[in-house]
Amino acid sequence: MTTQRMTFAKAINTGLRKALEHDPKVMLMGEDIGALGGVFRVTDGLAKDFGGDRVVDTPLAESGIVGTAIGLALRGYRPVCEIQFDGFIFPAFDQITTQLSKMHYRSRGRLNLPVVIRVPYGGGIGAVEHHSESPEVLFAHTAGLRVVSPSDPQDAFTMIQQAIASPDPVMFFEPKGRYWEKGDVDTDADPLAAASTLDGARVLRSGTDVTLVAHGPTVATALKVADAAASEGRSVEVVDLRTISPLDTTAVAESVRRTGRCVVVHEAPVLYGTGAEVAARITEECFYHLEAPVLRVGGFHTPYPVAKLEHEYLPGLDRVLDAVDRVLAH
Amino acid sequence: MTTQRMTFAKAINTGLRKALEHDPKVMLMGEDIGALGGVFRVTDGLAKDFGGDRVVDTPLAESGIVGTAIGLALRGYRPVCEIQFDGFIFPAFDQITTQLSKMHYRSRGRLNLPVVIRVPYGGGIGAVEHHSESPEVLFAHTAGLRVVSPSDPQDAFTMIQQAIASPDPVMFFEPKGRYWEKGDVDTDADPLAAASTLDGARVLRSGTDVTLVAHGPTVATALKVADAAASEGRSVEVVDLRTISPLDTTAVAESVRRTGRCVVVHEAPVLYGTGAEVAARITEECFYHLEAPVLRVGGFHTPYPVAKLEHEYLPGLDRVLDAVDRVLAH
Amino acid sequence: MTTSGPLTDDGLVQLLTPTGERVDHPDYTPRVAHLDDEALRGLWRDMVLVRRFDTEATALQRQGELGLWAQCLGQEAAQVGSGRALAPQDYVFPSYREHGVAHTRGLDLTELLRLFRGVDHGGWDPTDVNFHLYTLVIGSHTLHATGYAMGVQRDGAVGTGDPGRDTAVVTYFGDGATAQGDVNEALVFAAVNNAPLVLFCQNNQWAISEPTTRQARVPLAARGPGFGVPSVRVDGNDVLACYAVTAEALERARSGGGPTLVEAFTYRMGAHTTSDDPSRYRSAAEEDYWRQRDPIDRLTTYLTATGALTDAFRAEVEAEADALGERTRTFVRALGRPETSTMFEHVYATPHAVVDAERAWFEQYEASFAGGEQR
Amino acid sequence: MTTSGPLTDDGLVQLLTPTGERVDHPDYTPRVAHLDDEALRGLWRDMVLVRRFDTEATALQRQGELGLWAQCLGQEAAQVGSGRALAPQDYVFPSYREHGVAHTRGLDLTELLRLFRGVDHGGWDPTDVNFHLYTLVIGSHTLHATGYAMGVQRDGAVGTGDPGRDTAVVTYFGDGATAQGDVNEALVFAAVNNAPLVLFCQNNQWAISEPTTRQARVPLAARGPGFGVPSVRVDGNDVLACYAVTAEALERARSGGGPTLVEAFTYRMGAHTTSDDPSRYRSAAEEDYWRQRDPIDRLTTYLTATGALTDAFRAEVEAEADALGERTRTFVRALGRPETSTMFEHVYATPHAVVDAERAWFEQYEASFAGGEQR
Ligand SMILES: Cc1ncc(C[n+]2csc(CCOP(=O)(O)OP(=O)(O)O)c2C)c(N)n1
Ligand SMILES: Cc1ncc(C[n+]2csc(CCOP(=O)(O)OP(=O)(O)O)c2C)c(N)n1
Ligand SMILES: [Mg+2]
Ligand SMILES: [Mg+2]
Repeated sequence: MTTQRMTFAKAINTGLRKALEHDPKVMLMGEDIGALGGVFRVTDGLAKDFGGDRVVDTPLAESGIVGTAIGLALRGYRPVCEIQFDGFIFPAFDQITTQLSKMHYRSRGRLNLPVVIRVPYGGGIGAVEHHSESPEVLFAHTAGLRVVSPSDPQDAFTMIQQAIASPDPVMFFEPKGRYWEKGDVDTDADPLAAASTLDGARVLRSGTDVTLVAHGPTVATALKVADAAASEGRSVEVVDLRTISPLDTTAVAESVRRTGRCVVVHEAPVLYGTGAEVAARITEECFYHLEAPVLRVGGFHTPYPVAKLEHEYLPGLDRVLDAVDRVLAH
Repeated sequence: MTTQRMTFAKAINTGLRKALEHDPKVMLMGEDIGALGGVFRVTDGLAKDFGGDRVVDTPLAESGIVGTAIGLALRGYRPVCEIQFDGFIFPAFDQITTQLSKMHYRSRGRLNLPVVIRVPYGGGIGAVEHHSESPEVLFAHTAGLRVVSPSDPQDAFTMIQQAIASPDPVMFFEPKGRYWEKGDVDTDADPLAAASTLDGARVLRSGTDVTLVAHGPTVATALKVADAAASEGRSVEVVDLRTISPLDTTAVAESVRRTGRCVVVHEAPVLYGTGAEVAARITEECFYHLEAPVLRVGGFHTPYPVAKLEHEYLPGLDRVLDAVDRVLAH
Repeated sequence: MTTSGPLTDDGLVQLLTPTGERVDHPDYTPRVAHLDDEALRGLWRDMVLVRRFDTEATALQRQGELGLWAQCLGQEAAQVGSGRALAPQDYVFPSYREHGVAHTRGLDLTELLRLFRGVDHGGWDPTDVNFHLYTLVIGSHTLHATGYAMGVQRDGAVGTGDPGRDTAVVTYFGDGATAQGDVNEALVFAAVNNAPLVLFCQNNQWAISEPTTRQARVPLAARGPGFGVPSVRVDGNDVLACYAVTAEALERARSGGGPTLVEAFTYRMGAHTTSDDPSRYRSAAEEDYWRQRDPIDRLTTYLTATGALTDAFRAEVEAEADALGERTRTFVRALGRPETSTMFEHVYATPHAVVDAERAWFEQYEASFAGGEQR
Repeated sequence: MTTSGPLTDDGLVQLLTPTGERVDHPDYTPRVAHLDDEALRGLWRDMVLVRRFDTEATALQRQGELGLWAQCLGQEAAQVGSGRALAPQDYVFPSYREHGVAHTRGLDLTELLRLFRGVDHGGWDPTDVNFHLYTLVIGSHTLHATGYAMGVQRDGAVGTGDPGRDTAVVTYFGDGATAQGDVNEALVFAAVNNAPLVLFCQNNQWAISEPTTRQARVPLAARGPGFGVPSVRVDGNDVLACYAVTAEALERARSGGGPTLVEAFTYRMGAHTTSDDPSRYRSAAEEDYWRQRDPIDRLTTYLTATGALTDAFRAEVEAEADALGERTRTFVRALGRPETSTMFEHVYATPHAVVDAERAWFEQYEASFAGGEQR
C-alpha cells in the first residue's frame, strides 16, 4: 500500500480521477468545473485530461444540472454534479426531492439513478451569505437519497468512489472548511473492494465517559474536544456518523450503552437538525443506559450570520466542551 | 358571539374573505384560485367579489409565485400564496429558503415580508403521487419562517387571519384530508384581538397517563386515540402543537412532567421528522420525569406510497394506540 | 379566434382543414407524401382506439374503479401524429396525458391505468417501449429528456446517417408548463448542447382553469428562437400536419441539427381530470366551437371522401375498440391491492438500515394482528 | 468578434464609438439630445468615481480588510448610463456588482462594503434610495423586481402621465443568470402582467470562468420577444447609448407599455471576484482587446475633443476621487465587529420562542466566561 499525504480537496480530486478512469460512463457536471477546476479546484486538471464531454461546464442553472443529470443517468451515464456552494443547491431542490429520490421507487426498481451530487458545505471560511450553510437534513428526510459526508482525506477518497459506484443517488456533502487539511491516503487500494463507507458510522477514538457524535466538519472538532477533555481526565469516545441517511445508530448505541452519556454536534442549526434524530433514536435505544439526556450542540435558529460572527455561531471547541461538562454534570 | 357550523375549507375561505375586507393590501395569488376557486374551492367566490387584481390566477410557476409575492410585499402588499398541493412546493423552495426567510434578517429588520404560503398537505385522500406529502419540517429547519398548521375549523379561521396579519412570513399548512370536516366557528370574534395562535401549543384534552402530541391532520386521530384508550381505562392527554416553528414545548413539557410518558404523531416520515425535535427537547426538559422514552409514530422512510396502501402508511388509530400501549408498558 | 397572443391560430401548419380537405404546404406536404391509404387508415384507427380507451377510463373512474383520470380527448391528432413519426430507437418523455403517444409506442394502453387506480406510481418498464413514466410535476421531465438527449450524443447516436442508429428524444408538455423555470432551462441546455431533442408542446388552451393567456402573451412557439431553438406552430387537430412537423423536427435532431420546439395548437375537449369542473371557467359556446373541429372527424371526412375508409374497415376498428374496452374493464377490475410490504420495496437499490428496520418492525406489527388482535 | 451567437456585436445600439466619435441613431439620438456638457461631464465624473472606489475596494481586499470584492471594472458605462436614466421614484433590484448603479441612486458607495467586510448581510436601507439589497443567489431578485412592479401597477403609479408619479422598476443581472429558471419566470410574469419593468442584462461575456456561449447560443436580447417582451441590444461600454436605451425602456414601463429586456454588451475587465483567477480560463489577448474599448476612455476622448473636459474639471474630479478613496479606507477600517448578540436580532419581526431561548442561553454562556473561565 502506498499512502500519499494530500489535502482533502486533492483526495476528492484523486477519487474523481480514478472514477473517470475506471468507468467511461462516469462524467462530471457543474458550474466552472472545467478550465477553472471549480471554485475550490476540486476538479483541477480533470477537464484537460478527460475532455469537455466528460467534465462539463454547464449553464448556470442548478435545476438544469440535476435534471439533465437524471436524464443522462437514464441513458446509462453516471453523472457527478458539483453544486458550487451549499446555499445554491435550492434551485435544484425540486429535481432532487421529487425526481431524483423517487425514480427507483416509482419504477418499482426498473430504473436506477446513479447520480452523485457533490455539495461543498459548512462554514468557517469567512464567506459572504449563502456560502457557509449545512442543509444536509433537508435531504436526509427524503427517502430514496443517500446522504453522506466524509470527514478526512482517506474517507473522502474512498467515499466519493463508492458513492459514484452506488446505484442509488447520493448527496455528497464535502466539509469545505476542511478542504485544505492534509491526511494520508492509500491511493492504491481498490475502494470498491473495501468495506462500504456508505452504510454506517465509525468509532474514531474510544473513550468511556461520554460519546461524542459528529459528522463532516465537526469530526475534527470532536477529536480536539476529546484531546482537551483527556487533559482534564475525561475520556471521550468519538463517533463519526459518515452517513446521515442511512442513519445507523448501532455504533453510537453500542458506545452509549457503555458511556451512558451522549453529545451530538453539527454545524447546522439544532432546531430540526440531524442531531434531533440521533438524540431521539439513541434515547429510544438506550433509555435505561442514559445517565443524562442526549445534548446537542450546533448552529442557532438564525440565518448563517455575518463572517465576523461565525465563530460564535459555529459549535467550536468551547461550546462542545461545555456540553461535555454539562452532560457529565447531570 | 355567533357560531356557525362550517367545513374546515369554508373556515379558511371565510378567514381569507375577512382579511381581504379588512386590509386592502391583502391579496391572494396562486394557480386556479380565481374562477375555479382553487382545486379545493378554498378561494371559492373570492375572485368574483374582490376582482382579479386581488385574487390573482398566476402563471404555472411556483418559484414565480413566491418570488413575485416577495416583490409585492416589498411594495407594501400582503400576498397570500396558494400552492396547489404539498408536492408542488419544491420549485419554490429556493425562493422560500434563501429569500423569503432571510430578508428581514439581511436588512437588519428594515424590511418585513408579510407573506403567507398556504399549502394543502397530508394524505388520506386517495390521490396520485406528489399529492399527499407532509414536508413541514423542510421549512421549519430554516430560521425566519413561521410554520403552522391548524387542526380544526375554528383554529383555521383564526390562524389564517393571524398569519396574514403577522409581519413575518408564515408557511401555513392545511390538512387537506380534513377540509370537509365540520366544526363550529365564531365568525364574529376579531381574531386579531384574540390570543396568538402562532406561538404555541394548546391542550385539547387532559389526561394523566400519557401525553400525545400531534399537529394538523393527526390531531383528530389523537382525539380518537384518547377516546379509544379511555374505553380501556387509559387517560391520554392530547396536545395540539399548532406551530412547528416556533416549537413551544412548554405545554408539552408541563404535561409530560405529570404523565411521565409521551408519544408524538405526525404524517411525515419519522426519520428526521418534526417528532425527532419534540422527542429530543422533551427528553432534555423532562429527563427525570420520563418513565419511558418518547415514542414517535409517523410515515415510513419511503416515498408516499400508492393510494391503495396509504392507510397502512399513515399513522392511524391502531398504530398510535400501539405506541400508547408500548409507552405504557415500559 | 384571436389574431394575436397565445391563442391566435396565425401561422399554423395545416395539411387537412377542419372540414376535411387536403391543403398543400410547400415544406410539409412532402413529409406525408409516402403515407398511403393504409397508413392513413392506421392513423385513423389509432385515434379511434385511443379515444375509446379514454372514454372507457373516464367511465371506470366514474364507477369508482380509478382514483383519477386525465382525458386526452381532443388531443388525439397531436399525439398520434407526432407519435407515429417516431422511430423505434427514439425515446419519449411524456407528461401525464399522452395516452395517444403511449399507444403509438406499442405500450398496451391498459398499463397506464395502474397509476390512476392507485396501485403503482409508474406501471411499465420504460425501456421496453422507449416511453418514460408519466411525470406529474409540471415541466420536470423536460430536463430529463434534455439530459437523455445529451447521453444520446455521447453515445455517438446522432448524425451517423444510419437510420437504425440515429436517435431523437421527444418530450411532451402543456401550455401551462411553459411558465415553469425547468422548461426554460431545458431550452437553454438543449440549445447550448445542440441536443437531439424535440420539445413538443400541446397548447390545449387550458392549464386546468387558466387559459393560455395567463401563461404567455405571444404564441408559445415564439419562445424557441429566443433560445436559439427553431420552432414551428402546427394545427394540433390535424394529424397529418402533426406527423409532418414532427418528422421534420426528428430528422433535424437525429442528423445533428439540434433541438426544435413544436407548438401543437389544440384543445382540451374534456375536463382537466375527472376531478375538474370546466363549467366553472369556460363557456359551452367555446366547447361547441372546438367540437366542430374534432381531430378525428376531419380525418373521417377526408378518408370517407377519398373512399379509403370503407364500412368494412370501420366495422373492424369498431370491433377492435369494443374488445379494447372490454379488456380495459377486465384489466382494471382485476388490478388488486398490492401487498402492503411492497410499500418498502425499491426505496433504494441497495440496503438501507432505516428502511430495513422499519420494514421489519412493520411486518412484526402486522403479524401481531394475525391472531385477531386488531381493534 | 464573432458575428453570430451570444458574443456577436451585431445590432448593438451605439452613440459613441470606441474611438470616441459620436454616431447617430434615428431612435436613440433624440434620447440624449438634452444632455449638455455639464450632464456629460457628470456621467464622466460618475464613472471615474465609481472606478476609483472599485480600485480602492480591491486594494482593501488585498490588504485583508474585506473578505471579498466583486469588481465592476469595465461595466461603468452600462451601470452609470442606465442608472442616470432613472427617476427618483423608480426602484432598482441589483445583483451584486452594480456599484455604479448604487452610486447613481445616491447611495454612499462605502455602504456597499459592510457586506463584503463580513459585518452585515445588507448594509443600507433600500427604501432610502430605492435600491434594494444585493442578492447573491443568481437570478432570484428578478422575480422580486417583477412582483414589486406588479405592486406599482396596483398602486396606480403607471400610465398616469404624472412624471413624478409614474414608476418603473429595473432589475440587473448577468449573462450567466439568463440560464436560471427564475429569470425566465420573471419574463413570463412580467409579460403576462405587462409590468412596468426593465430587465437589464449586463452581458459581460463571462459567468466566472464560463463564456456566454456556455449559457446561450444566440444573443441574449433575442430572449425577450419569445416571451412577448421587446428587447434591445446596446453597446454596454457606451454610456450614452446605455442612457438612451434605458430611458426609452423606462418611459415605456412608466407609461403602461410593459416590460423591456435590455442587453448591454460589455466586458468584465477584472476577475469575477478577488477569489478568482481569470488567467486559468481566458487569454491576455482578449483582455487587451477589451482594454482598448474601455468605457471611460471613449468618453474622455470625446469630451476632450469637444473641449468639455477641461483640465480644471479633471483635477476637481481627481481630488474628489482621492477623497472618496481616503474616506473608503477610513470607513472600512472603522467598521468593527458587530456585537455577538446581534446575531440573534431580526430573525423574526415578532418574538419566536426558540430564538429567544437560544439567545438567552448564549448570553448566559458568554457571561460565564466573563470571569476568565474561557479555555
Ligand atoms: C409543479 C406543479 N405545479 C402544479 C401542479 C398541479 N397541476 C397539475 S396539471 C396542471 C395544469 C397543467 O397545464 P398544462 O401544462 O397546460 O397541461 P395540460 O394539463 O393542459 O395537459 C397543474 C397546475 C403540478 N402538477 N405540478
Ligand atoms: C444560484 C447560484 N448558483 C451559483 C452561484 C455562484 N456564482 C456566483 S456569481 C456566478 C456567475 C454569475 O455570472 P453572471 O450572471 O454572468 O454575472 P457576473 O458575475 O458576470 O456579473 C456564479 C456561478 C450563485 N451565486 N447562485
Ligand atoms: Mg394545457
Ligand atoms: Mg457575466
